[in-house]
Amino acid sequence: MTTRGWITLAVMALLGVLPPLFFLTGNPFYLDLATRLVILAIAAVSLNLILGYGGLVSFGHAAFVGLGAYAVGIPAHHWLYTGWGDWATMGYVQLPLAVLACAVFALLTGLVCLRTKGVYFIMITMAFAQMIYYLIVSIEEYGGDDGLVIDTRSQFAWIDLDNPLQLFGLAYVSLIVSMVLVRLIVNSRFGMVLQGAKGNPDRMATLGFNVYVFRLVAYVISGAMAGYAGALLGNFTTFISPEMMDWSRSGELMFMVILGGASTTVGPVLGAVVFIVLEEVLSHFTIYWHLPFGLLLMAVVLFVRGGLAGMFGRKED
Amino acid sequence: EPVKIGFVTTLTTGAAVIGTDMQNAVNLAMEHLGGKAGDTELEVIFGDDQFAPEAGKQVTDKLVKQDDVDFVAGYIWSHVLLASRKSVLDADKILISANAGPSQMAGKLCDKNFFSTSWQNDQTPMAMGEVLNRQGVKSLYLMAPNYAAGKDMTAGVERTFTGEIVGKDLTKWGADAQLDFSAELAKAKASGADGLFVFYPGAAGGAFVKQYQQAGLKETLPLYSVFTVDAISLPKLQSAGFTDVIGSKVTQEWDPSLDNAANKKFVTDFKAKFGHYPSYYGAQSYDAIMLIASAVEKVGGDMSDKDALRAALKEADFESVRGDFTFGNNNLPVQNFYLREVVEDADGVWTTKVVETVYENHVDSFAAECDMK
Amino acid sequence: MLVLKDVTAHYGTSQALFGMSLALNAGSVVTLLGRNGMGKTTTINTIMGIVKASGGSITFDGEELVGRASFRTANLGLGLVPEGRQIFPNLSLRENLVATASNHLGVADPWTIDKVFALFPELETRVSSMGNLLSGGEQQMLAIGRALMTNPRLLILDEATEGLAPLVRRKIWDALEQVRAEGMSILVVDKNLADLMRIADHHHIVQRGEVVWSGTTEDLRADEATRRQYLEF
Amino acid sequence: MSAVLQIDGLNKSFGGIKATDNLNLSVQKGELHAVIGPNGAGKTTMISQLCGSQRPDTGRILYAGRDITTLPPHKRAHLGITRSYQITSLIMEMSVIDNVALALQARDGHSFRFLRPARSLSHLRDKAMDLLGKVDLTAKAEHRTKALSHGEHRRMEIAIALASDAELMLLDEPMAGLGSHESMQMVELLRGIKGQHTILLIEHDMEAVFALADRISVLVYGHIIATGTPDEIRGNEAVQHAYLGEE
Amino acid sequence: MDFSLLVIQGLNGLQLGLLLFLVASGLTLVFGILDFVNLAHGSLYMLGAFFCATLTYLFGNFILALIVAVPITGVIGFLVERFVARPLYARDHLDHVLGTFGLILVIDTLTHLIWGPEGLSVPLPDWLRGQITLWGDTVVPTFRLMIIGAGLAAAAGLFWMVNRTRLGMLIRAGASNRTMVSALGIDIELLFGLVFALGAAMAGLAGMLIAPITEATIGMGNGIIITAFVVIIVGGIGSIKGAFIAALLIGLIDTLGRSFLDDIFALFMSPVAAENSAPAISAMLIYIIMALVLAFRPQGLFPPKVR
Ligand SMILES: Nc1ncnc2c1ncn2[C@@H]1O[C@H](COP(=O)(O)OP(=O)(O)OP(=O)(O)O)[C@@H](O)[C@H]1O
Ligand SMILES: Nc1ncnc2c1ncn2[C@@H]1O[C@H](COP(=O)(O)OP(=O)(O)OP(=O)(O)O)[C@@H](O)[C@H]1O
Ligand SMILES: [Mg+2]
Ligand SMILES: [Mg+2]
Repeated sequence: MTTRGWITLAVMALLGVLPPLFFLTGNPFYLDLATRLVILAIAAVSLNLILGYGGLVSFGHAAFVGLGAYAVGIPAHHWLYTGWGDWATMGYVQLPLAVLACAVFALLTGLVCLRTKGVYFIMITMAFAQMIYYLIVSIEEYGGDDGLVIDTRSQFAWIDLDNPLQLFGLAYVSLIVSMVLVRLIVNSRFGMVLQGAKGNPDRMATLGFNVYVFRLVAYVISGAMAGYAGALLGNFTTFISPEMMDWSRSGELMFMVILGGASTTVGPVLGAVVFIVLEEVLSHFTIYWHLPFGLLLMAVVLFVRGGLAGMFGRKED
Repeated sequence: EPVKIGFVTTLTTGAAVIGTDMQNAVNLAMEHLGGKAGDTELEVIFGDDQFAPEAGKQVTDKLVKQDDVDFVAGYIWSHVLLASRKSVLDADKILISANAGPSQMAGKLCDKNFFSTSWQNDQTPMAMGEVLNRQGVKSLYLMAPNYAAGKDMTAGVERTFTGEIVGKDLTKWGADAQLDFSAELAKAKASGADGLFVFYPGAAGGAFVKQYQQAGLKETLPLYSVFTVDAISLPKLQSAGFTDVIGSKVTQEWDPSLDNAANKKFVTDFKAKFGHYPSYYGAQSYDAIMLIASAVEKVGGDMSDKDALRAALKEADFESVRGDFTFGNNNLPVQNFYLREVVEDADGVWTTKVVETVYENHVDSFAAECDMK
Repeated sequence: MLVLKDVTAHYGTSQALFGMSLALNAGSVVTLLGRNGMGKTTTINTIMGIVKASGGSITFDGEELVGRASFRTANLGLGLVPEGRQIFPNLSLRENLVATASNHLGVADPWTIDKVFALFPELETRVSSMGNLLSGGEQQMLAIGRALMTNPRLLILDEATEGLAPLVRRKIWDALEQVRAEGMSILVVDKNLADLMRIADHHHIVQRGEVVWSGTTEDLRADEATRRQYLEF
Repeated sequence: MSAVLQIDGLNKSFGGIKATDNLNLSVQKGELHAVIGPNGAGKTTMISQLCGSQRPDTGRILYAGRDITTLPPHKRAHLGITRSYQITSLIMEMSVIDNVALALQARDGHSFRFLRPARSLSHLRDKAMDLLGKVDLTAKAEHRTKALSHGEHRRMEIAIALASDAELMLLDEPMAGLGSHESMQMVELLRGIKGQHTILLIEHDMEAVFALADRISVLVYGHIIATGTPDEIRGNEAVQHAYLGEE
Repeated sequence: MDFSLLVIQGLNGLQLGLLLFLVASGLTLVFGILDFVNLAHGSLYMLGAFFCATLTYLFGNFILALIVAVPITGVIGFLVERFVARPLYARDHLDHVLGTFGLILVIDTLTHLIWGPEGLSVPLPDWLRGQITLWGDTVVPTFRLMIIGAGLAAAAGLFWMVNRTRLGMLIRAGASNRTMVSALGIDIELLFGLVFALGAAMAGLAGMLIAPITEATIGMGNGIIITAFVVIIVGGIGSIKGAFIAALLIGLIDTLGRSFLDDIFALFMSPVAAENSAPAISAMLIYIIMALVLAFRPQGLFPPKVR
């Protein structure tokens, strides 16, 4: 196995074992931290599909995460306040709803966004995210800017999300599934076209591929996965607000991917780990932790090519 | 084994100016207490919410789960408080708001473990509406940021103001909040209203007042504000010479000029230590610590008996800087609201002084929705 | 005046120059000959510092050029007329001439716009046209004029008459002869052997990144085998 | 013989430059038709319009009797048109064999397959290896494309053109950047596939052109000034004048 | 509709547009010519405001402070180019984004450490504090007229510089072909440093002009940078003309949207619905415009001829 493969295994093993250990040894906060990390890693993995492999730099990915969270929060809200039935709190309803809503949103915005290239694409994805942001802010029913408290987590027969260990377990398994899924996709025939289109869209078109459609499909898959991550995040925080969709959140997801190493399997996870652990550790020492954090980001960009995963072996994993 | 208090406020971003004021007041309170409540040692751990609900919730989680605090106090912003609420209450810890007063938490979401040393959002603007009626203002133009507290504030003044509302602007808020109000001020002027009511907390307040003066509206469109002109914006306005703010009227439950022993000590020592007047944010934070200390002392430092602790808190048996008050059924203060005016003090420093009492022992409008007795 | 010794150059990992050596004397016209992709342009770009030499030495009047920033090389008195003309498309003809004009060597009688127009009268009528709207021939004349406006001592032309109609080609050659008569040294690459033999003194044949044959015009005229081997179809 | 490709009055200008200027050309089925002409004459622009990456301003392109003037590139590829690029245009980050396999996959028509690893599809892999053998690149199959030399890139272009097995191959200067030995090889390669495909060849290497072409058209300033057999073109005075040289 | 209100709002829109132009012009120069995405451009805007505020207290004169602070921000821009931007030119845009995001965090925190969290107000001289009467009771704040004047002057200066001077020619030439500019004897690195410094100075100037209206606060640049990006995207990256037109367009639409949208909505919906939807729509307005422009012109309104 390659170095990169070992690293991937090691990271995933540590991520699976350490947090429950923390919990069992009386440090529940670190389990929470890990749950958040793992959920954001799923979002980063989904972003990597289009950003890393597809070359489509979406600056609005947090919108999908936010929408996914609202797909959990809104039915729960109606269940509590306007007497919707118990079905509204069912995970079997909420999670597919999150995925579906995001897929539809991705499809509609993708149709327009994918007409543009490069920085124009970056900005138009951000524009749509901002529109959703302000839309949610303006809906007073769902808390507007104040956000929405989720009183009841998604209900499942076989798992209790109110139990932090079980919630972590679900997130962790989801992360592994999403990594495997993305890996399968990028190595499939579809994925080859997607990657080819990143490298040379003109050539792909003359070979006979309708690049636009392939990109659109990838965009929808990625959005739907991010929506799923959002649904988990809503369940984790039990509080959702438009803030989750702010462009700076999209930026953070992007940074996780680039920091860890775009178009690698482990990169986004590594990026999420480093991002969140650094944030936690540095902010422990000083409220001015942005200073060392910013310096570190700059150092990584200036001195390490291809992100952290780039330090271990070449691009092909 | 000291009793631990987590104190969540904003220590970074531009809004840190408020957080710093609160932090200073908390430290002063601890100094006045000698770090002790009776024989029990108190320890305060500060947490930074970074002006964002998610970060606020995270730091609250950490205080509750990692530092295992007994109380979590602070919270400037409604949305941060709402986000963090569940983390504290689910762990059966005591939550005390030193500023934010969202209507939900006064009403439907009230909780036996939640107390406030501030107010419910609507109360202060309601008092202002009352003032406007008394001053014979017939028509009013409203401006506030477009977020929940902003809407609460305009709703509050509309609830009591009996004249005509001739226009209302809710401006963009959030990370890239609108701070240039030229268009809205022009509209307000053109509306021909008798007065202008605004709510712009933090840095936006200073920005608003400046533009109000630059537009030369003092004579034609008198300013009535809540949470906009305060001890945080006044020093900056004074240093930049925005004299039009002198004489402007605001309502509040507290004022540095309130005549009671606790307040005198607080204001004098605060000024001596930090070189400027405390703000109501500071006063409320000071009270929050004093409230906690009083309760801890009553139960003799025993944090295990929550019922006794809650009962002790509910008595509000301490010397509040706003004077005596009681807790309502929803654990929010039942207290007076005053009309204050911006004046220059004997040393030439701009501050506020009480003009009259608008409400006595006012109960907020959401207390009825709370099913605690 | 210009001496290249064992110059090597790479594009990424692939080597393009394999020990290129040649010399050019002041006041002479020297050519680089060879088929497509043999390294003529690379040689020129290496001299100019556009491509970094990975080994060897290049001196111009005793000054080492290897490792020198491109603009510093130019300011020593090397004027480049590049492959593909590379006119600034968003600048007018006049601006193209003026933008980079300089007289670093303090030449007593420097090139001016008027002198360029005297050399290429057809440019004068298009003085305010944008660079991208000029015809190929006008672009090439402009590229030469632009280089002259930097008052070089050595004029380097890559593909001097590429894709030009015969008439225009003739004008370019005439102009070069005129410039040369004023004492300019010239290094030129072109595909038209006949024209080159008429104007140049010395020739270097480049094959796979090195000089495989050097000699005067007479030598080349005499050596049919070499011509056939390296230069003809 | 019938015209498989028919170009009628094609015009395309960039700003003030008329890159193609009322261009007419017809290519017969199965022939190897060379287009020569000075640099900037508009040859590449013509190819770009034929494969659909540029839209003509006016004019009409008929392929097998069908008007394809406004068809997007991928649809033209489905109809059996492929091109090679003058300036190498490969997917630099992918391996050599992946580049070729993608071309095969395009013809295969099953690209919305999300789970099965593409690299385990042996029919694509074997065919790709086969083609790389033809251009002498077997040893480099797993290398990253970026790491190959210019000449090797040129050969990859040909392998890809062959992979798409198109009826009409538009080859833009396949010899450019090849050494003389490689040029010979390329001539042999093209001679081998000649007749199986219709080929429109653009080339500055006259030796190759005269050795391979069935017919030659000369493109100058955006339009064709002459079309004919190699011998006719060699003898044509206008062509001598405009392109081949005065002697 | 009230005519004098319309005029006032037009002037307000113009003023906002010009401020946006000052920020966006630097951004579009750096992006279009250096091909460098500088997220930290907003931080230079913020630094401009803080320097100007500090110097105003030091000199007791706003105008003098302005004159000194503009070159200071230019120098800072020059340093940022040398130590952060230059090593990243050869990398792709994502690395630019990550690196300059790090820079934002660093500058914001340093600002907090140096100036404290409270921000700084900027006192204006008396002659700029008042209002000017246009006619009747139609008055505008003097300082806002000054912003319009300064903005127009800066825009004119920039147009003149880019289109009429040799430096401008070199900048345009460098945008299309930096290798050639260098091969013709121009120190392209210095030129790029100057372009960056110029962009920084323009952003700084915008910060200085807005500070007396709002104040110098930490993070003030992070809000405007997004709007500035919207401007240059709508205008077409690299086009000064595009940035100018898009900035005025967005300034006007934003201001007029804030002023009249609720009235317009009230024509066809209930007043309450109008009151609730108008602020949301007007906050979204610039993004809607950008999405519309890009949907029909994927390269912005004025895509530059080169690149
Ligand atoms: N940018 C580049 N990257 C990689 N290889 C290059 C690059 N430019 C040129 N080469 C290679 O370097 C070798 C020399 O090229 P060069 O351009 O110097 O040839 P030339 O003699 O000028 O040819 P021509 O007559 O076509 O202009 C060629 O094999 C070419 O493929
Ligand atoms: N995208 C473009 N924008 C502007 N002008 C262009 C563009 N593409 C080509 N041209 C111009 O159109 C003309 C024809 O170019 P084209 O590349 O088709 O020539 P060519 O015959 O292929 O030349 P070569 O033999 O050098 O390959 C040239 O003058 C060129 O500068
Ligand atoms: Mg060449
Ligand atoms: Mg061509």
